[in-house]
Amino acid sequence: ASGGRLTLTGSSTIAPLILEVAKRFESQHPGVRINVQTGGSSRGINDVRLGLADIGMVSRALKASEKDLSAYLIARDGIGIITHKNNPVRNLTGDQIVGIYSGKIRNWEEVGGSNLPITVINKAEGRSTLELFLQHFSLRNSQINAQVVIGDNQQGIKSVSAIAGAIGYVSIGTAEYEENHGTPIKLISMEGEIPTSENVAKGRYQFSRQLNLVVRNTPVGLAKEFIAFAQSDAVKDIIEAQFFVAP
Amino acid sequence: MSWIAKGIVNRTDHRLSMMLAVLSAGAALLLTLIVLFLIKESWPFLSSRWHSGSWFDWLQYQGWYPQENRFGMAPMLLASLAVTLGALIVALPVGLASAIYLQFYANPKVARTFRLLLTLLAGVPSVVFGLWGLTRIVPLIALWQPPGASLLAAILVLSLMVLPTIALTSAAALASVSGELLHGGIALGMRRKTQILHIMLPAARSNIFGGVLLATARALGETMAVLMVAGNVVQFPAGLFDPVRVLTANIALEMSYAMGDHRASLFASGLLLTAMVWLLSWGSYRVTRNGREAGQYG
Amino acid sequence: MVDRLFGWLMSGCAALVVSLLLWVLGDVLIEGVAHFSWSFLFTEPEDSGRSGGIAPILVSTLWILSIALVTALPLGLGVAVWLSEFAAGRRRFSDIARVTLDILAGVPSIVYGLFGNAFFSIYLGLGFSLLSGGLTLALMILPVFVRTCESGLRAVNDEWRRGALALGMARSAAIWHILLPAARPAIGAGLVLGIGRATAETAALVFTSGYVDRMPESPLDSGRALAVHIYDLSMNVTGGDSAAYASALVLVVLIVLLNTLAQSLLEDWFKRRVFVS
Amino acid sequence: MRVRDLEVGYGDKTVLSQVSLDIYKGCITALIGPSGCGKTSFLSTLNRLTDHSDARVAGQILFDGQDLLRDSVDTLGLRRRIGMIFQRPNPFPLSIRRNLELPLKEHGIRDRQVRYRKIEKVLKDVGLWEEVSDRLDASALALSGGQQQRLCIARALVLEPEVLLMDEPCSALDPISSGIVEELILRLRGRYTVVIVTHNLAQARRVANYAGFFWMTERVGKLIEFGLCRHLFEAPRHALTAAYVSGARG
Amino acid sequence: MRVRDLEVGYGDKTVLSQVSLDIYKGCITALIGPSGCGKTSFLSTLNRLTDHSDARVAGQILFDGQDLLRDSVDTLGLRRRIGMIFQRPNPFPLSIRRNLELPLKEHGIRDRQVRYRKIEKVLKDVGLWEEVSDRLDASALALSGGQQQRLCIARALVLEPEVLLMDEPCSALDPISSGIVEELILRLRGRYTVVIVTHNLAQARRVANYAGFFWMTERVGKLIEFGLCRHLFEAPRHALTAAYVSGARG
Ligand SMILES: Nc1ncnc2c1ncn2[C@@H]1O[C@H](COP(=O)(O)OP(=O)(O)OP(=O)(O)O)[C@@H](O)[C@H]1O
Ligand SMILES: Nc1ncnc2c1ncn2[C@@H]1O[C@H](COP(=O)(O)OP(=O)(O)OP(=O)(O)O)[C@@H](O)[C@H]1O
Ligand SMILES: [Mg+2]
Ligand SMILES: [Mg+2]
Repeated sequence: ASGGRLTLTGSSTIAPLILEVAKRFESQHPGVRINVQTGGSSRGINDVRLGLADIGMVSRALKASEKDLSAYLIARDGIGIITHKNNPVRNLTGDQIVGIYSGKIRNWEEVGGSNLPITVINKAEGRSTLELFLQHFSLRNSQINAQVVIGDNQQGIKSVSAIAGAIGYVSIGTAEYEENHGTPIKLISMEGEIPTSENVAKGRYQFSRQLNLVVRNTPVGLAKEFIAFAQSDAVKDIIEAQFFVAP
Repeated sequence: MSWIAKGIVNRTDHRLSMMLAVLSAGAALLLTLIVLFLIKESWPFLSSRWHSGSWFDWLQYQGWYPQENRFGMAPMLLASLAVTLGALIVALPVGLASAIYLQFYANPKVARTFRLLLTLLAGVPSVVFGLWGLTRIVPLIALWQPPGASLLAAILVLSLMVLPTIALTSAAALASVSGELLHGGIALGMRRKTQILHIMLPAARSNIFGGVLLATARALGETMAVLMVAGNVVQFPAGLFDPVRVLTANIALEMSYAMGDHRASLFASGLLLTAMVWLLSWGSYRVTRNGREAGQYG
Repeated sequence: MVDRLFGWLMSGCAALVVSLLLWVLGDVLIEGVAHFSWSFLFTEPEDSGRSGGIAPILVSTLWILSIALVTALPLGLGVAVWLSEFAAGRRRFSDIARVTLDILAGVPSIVYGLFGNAFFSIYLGLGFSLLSGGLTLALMILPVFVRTCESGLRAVNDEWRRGALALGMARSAAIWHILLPAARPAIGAGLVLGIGRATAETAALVFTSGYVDRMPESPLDSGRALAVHIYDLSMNVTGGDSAAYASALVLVVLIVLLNTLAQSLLEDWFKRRVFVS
Repeated sequence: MRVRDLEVGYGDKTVLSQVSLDIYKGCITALIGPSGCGKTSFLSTLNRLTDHSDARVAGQILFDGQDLLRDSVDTLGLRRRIGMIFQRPNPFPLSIRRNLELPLKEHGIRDRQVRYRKIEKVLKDVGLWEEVSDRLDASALALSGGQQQRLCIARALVLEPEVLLMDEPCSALDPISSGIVEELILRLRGRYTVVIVTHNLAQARRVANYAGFFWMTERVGKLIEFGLCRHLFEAPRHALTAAYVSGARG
Repeated sequence: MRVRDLEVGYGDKTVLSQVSLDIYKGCITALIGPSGCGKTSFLSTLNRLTDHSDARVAGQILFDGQDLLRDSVDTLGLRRRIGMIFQRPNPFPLSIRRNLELPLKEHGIRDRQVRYRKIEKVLKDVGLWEEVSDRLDASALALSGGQQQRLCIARALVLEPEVLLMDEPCSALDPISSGIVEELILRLRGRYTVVIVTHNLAQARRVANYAGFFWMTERVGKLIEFGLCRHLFEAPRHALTAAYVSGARG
C-alpha cells in the first residue's frame, strides 16, 4: 500500500515506543504518514470510540466495560518494586508490601532494614499501573497511605533516587536501565521472584501489564498492516531498546 | 480623557471604530467560549452533586477517590492556597529587596547584569524548574525531614519562579515614582532607608501590587513544577513538610486517564481555579479603585 | 548605622537571588552543554529523543510561535486600542471586559489545551496540527497582551490626544502616528511576556499540536514543541535527562534571542515611523 | 464670532453659565479670572474640544454665520479653522518635521514640496527656523520649553487657521521664553483672531485689544465684564473686576 | 552663611563659577536670573543636595564657622538645619499627618504628644490648620496645589531649621495660592533665614531684603550683582542687571 494516514492516540508509556515503530513502518512504506499523539490510556479508548483516532494505545488489559473494542498485545511491561540503592533490604513478601502501602509498617527496621522511616510512593488515581498494583495486592486505593503520589514513570524513578527511605513501583525495563546508568535505585525481589526483563519474558515474574493497541472493529487496511507490523519480530529490537518485553 | 464623541465624524474613524469593535467582540466571544466550555464539561459533575442534594460535599473532606466516587476537593483547594500564599511570603520580601537593590544600590553595570539574569530566569520553562526542584531541593529537605517532596519544596520552587516577576515589576514601579519625592526626602535629611521604606515604597504601592497580582495568578496556575515536587498526596496541609496536592497538579495527573464523572470533576476543579483567580482580580480591582477614589493612603 | 545595615540587607537579598539564579541556570548550562553539539540543532531525534537532535522540534516550535504571534499581536493590539480609545464611553462594558481579561489571564494553561482540543482540533476540524496549537497559544497569551498594551496606551500623555484633536486630526491618525509609538515600551513588554509564555508552554500543546516529532511540512501537520519534548524526555523517556537539559538550554537561549529580536524589530519599526516622513 | 448664552457643565455640575460675548476678527481677546472659574472650559467649547469629555454645552456660538455647536458641524474641518495652544507645550514625540507634517498630511496636502515650504514658513514665523533648521529630524522633545511652545504654535499655524485659542501659553515658561512667545503673539495681531487665557495681568494688558473677566459666583463661572482691554483695566465697571485687577498678584 | 568662590559642574561642563556672596541671618535673599543659569544648582549646594547627582562642587560655604562642603560634614544633620522647598509641590503620597510626622520621627522625636503639638503649630504657621485639621488622615495628594505647597513648607518648618531654601515656590501655583504662599514667606522674615529663587521680579521686590542676579556668560553661570534688594532693582550697578530688571517680562 502506498499513501494513507494513520492516527494513534493514548498512553504516554507506549507513545515513545510506537513512535519509533511508526518511523520504521513509514520508511518501509513510502507515502504513509503515522501520527502518534499522547494523552493517556483512557484518551486512547475515548478517541477510538469517537473515531478521532484509528488506533488507541492502552497500557493495560481492556476492562469489562470496554469489550466493544478489540485489543492487540504488542508488548509486556513488568512492574518491579524499587527502593533507594543504599537500602539494605533485598526482598519483600506480598504481606510486607501490603503492610507498607497501607501504612501499618512505617520503618524499614520492621522488615529487616536499617532504622529509616519509609516513604511510600504511589501512582495517581486512574493510572493503569496503579490499577494493576491494587488488583495484584487486592487493595483499594483508599486503603493506601502514601507520602508521595506521582504521575509518569520517570517521576517515580527520580523521586525514589532523591529520597533515601523511599519505596515505589515502576516499569522493570526502565528501572534496569537506570540502575545500570548509575541512578541510585535498585529493584528488589518480591516473594523471591526476581524482577528482570528476562524473567518477565519467560513468565517467571507475575506482576506485569499489557501494552495494547486497540481498534473499534476488526482492523482493516493500513491499520491492520500496522498492527501486524507492531506485533511482528521486525520491531523486537525497538521494543527492547525502549525497555519493554516483547510478548 | 475619552475620545468618544457625540458623533464620530470622520469616515476612517468610523470604520476603524467598527472594525475594532467587531474584533473585540470576536475576541470576547472566543474567550467567553472558554468559560462556557469549562462549564459544559464540568456540568455532569456539578449537576449530579446538585441532584444528590450535596452541592457542597466536594468542599467537605471526604477524600479524593474518584474510582470510589468520592470527590473531596477541599484539601486540594486549601493546598493551592497554602502553596500560593507561602510562595508569596517568601518571594515578596526577597523580590522587593532585589528591586530596591536594583533601583537604589546597584551601579548601572551590575544592575544590567542582574536584570538580564532575571529575564533569563523568567524564560526557563517550568518543567526545568520542576526537574531542578526534584533533583536538588527535594533531596535536601528529605535529609532533614523525609519524604522531602512537600509543601515546603513546592513553596521554595514556586517562589523562585515568581521572584523575577515580582522583582522586575517592582523595580519598574519604583523607577516610575517621580524623582521629586526622593529629593523631598533627601532635603529633609532622611536616611536612605526611610526614604525607600516610607516614601518610595508607599508611592509605588499600587504598581507593585499589580506585579504581585500577576505573580499570584502565576503561582496559583503553575502546574508542572509543583506536580514534580509537592508529593501530590491529597490531604489537608498540616505542616510545611507534609506532601500536598494542588488543584492544577490534580488536573495534570489524572486528566489523561479520567472518564465520566471523574473527568467532569477535573473540569470542575478548573472552574474552581478560574473562580479563584477571578475573585482575586475582582478584589484587587475593588481595592485599587477604592484606593484611588478615596485618595486614601497609609 | 541602621542605614548601612539596611543597604547590606538589600544587597544580601539580591546576592541570594543571584546565587539561586546561577544555580538553576548553571545546572541547565552544565548539564545541557554536556549533551549539546551543533549537530544537535540540525538532526532529527532518534531513539525517542535520547540521541539525535531536535531540528523538527525547533521548526515546529517556531511555526507554533509564529502562528500564535501573528494572530495574537494584531488582534490584541486592536482590542487594546478599542478598550482604551473607543470603549471609554461605555464604562460598564469596558470594565467587564477588563475583569474578564484578568480572569482569563489566570485560567490554567491545561484548560486552554483542553479547550483548544475541543474547539480547534475537533469542532473546527483542524486536528492535531501546528495551527491548532498556535491558535490555542494565541488565545492563551491574548489576555495578558491586551492588558499590558491597554495600560500602556492609557498611560500615554493625554495632552497628545488633546493636541491631535485640536489640530483636527482623525482619531485613527492620532492612534497610528502618535499613541501606538508612544506606548511602545508597554507593547514591547507585552510581547516579551507573550513570547516567554508561549515558548515555554507544555500543557496546552499536548492536546493541540501534538506529539509527532517528524519535520512538519505544512501548518496542518502535527508537530512537537520544544517544551513538550523536554517534558516527555524528562518524564516519559528513560535516559532522556541529558537530552532534556540540552533542549532546555536551547529553549532558554531561544527565548532570549526571540525577545531581543522582537524588541529590536519593534524599536526599528517605530523609529522609522517616528523620524522618517 | 458671537457667543450667546453659553452654559457648560460636567455631569450635573454647571461650571459656566450665561456667557455672551463677541470675539472680533483680527483682534486679540484676553480672558482673565481666578483658577477654576471655567476659562479653559470656555475655550474648549469654541473648537468643540468639549465633545471629547463628558461636558454638556448649551447656547449658541455663531462662527461665519452658522452655529458651531450644532451636531452636523464637521468638527475636523472646524478645528482646522480654529487652532488651539495649551498651557503645557505638547509637541508629539516625533521629529520636529513630523510634528508639522502630520497635520498637513492629515488635511490632505499630498505634495511634499508644498509641505516643506509651509513648514519653513511657519518656523520662520515663530522664529524657530534659525534655531532648528539644522536638526529638523531630531526629536521635538529635545527642545527647550519655550521652543516646544513655539513649535506647538507653529503646528497650529501651519494649518492656516482663522482663529487661535491659547490657554495660558506662557505660564509654563521661563521669563525669557515667555517674552519671546509674547512677542510672537503680538506679531500675530491683525493676521489672526486670537483668544488668550492668561493669569498674568500685565501680559493681558500688553497684548490684548479686548479683555473679559470671569469670576465664580455660587460655584458657577460667569463673565463679569467684557470690553476694550484698556477700559477693563483702567476703568473697570464692576467692583469685582476692580478688586481683581488691582489686587491679584501675578 | 558665606559662600566663597563656588564652582559647580556636571560631568565636564561647568555651569556656575566664581560665586561669592553672604547670606544674612533672618533676612530674605532673592536670587533672580534667566533659566539655566544655575540658580537651582546653587541652591542645591547649600544643603549638599548636589551629593545625590553627578555634580562637582568646589569652593567654600561657611555655615556657623565651618565649611559645609567638607566630606566629614554630617549631611543628615545639616539638612535638618537647612530646609528646602521645590518648585513643584512634592508632598509624599501619605496622609497629611504622616507627611509631617515622618521627618520628626526620622530626627528622633519619639514622643507622640510632642510630635502632635509640633505638627499643629506648623500647620497654624502656614495657615493650613483651619483648612485641614478635620482631615489630617486624608491623603496629602487630595489637597489643592497651593495647599500642597504650604504643606511642603510646613514639612520643612516642622524640623525647625535655621535656613530655608526655596526654589521658585510659587511658579506652579495659581495667583491666589501664590499670593497666600507669598504672604507666608513674608511672615517668616526675621524668624528664618530664607533664600528664594524666583522668576517673578515683582515678587522678589515685594519679599526680599537682599537680591542676587545670575547671568550666563559663555555658557557658564555667574553672579553678576548682589546687594540690597532695593539697590539692585532701583539702582543696579551693572548694565546686564539693569536690562534684565527693566526688560524681562515676568
Ligand atoms: N473634564 C472635567 N470633568 C469634570 N469637571 C471638570 C472637567 N474639566 C474641568 N472641570 C471643572 O470645571 C471647573 C472649571 O474648570 P476650568 O479648567 O475650565 O477652569 P480654569 O478657569 O481654566 O482654571 P485654571 O485657571 O486653573 O486653568 C472646575 O471646577 C473644574 O474642576
Ligand atoms: N543633574 C544634572 N546633570 C547635568 N546637567 C545639569 C543637571 N542639573 C542641571 N544641569 C544643567 O546645569 C545648568 C544649570 O541648571 P539649573 O537647574 O541650576 O538652572 P536654573 O537657573 O535653576 O534654571 P531654571 O530657572 O530653568 O530652573 C543647566 O544648563 C542644566 O542643563
Ligand atoms: Mg485652565
Ligand atoms: Mg531651577
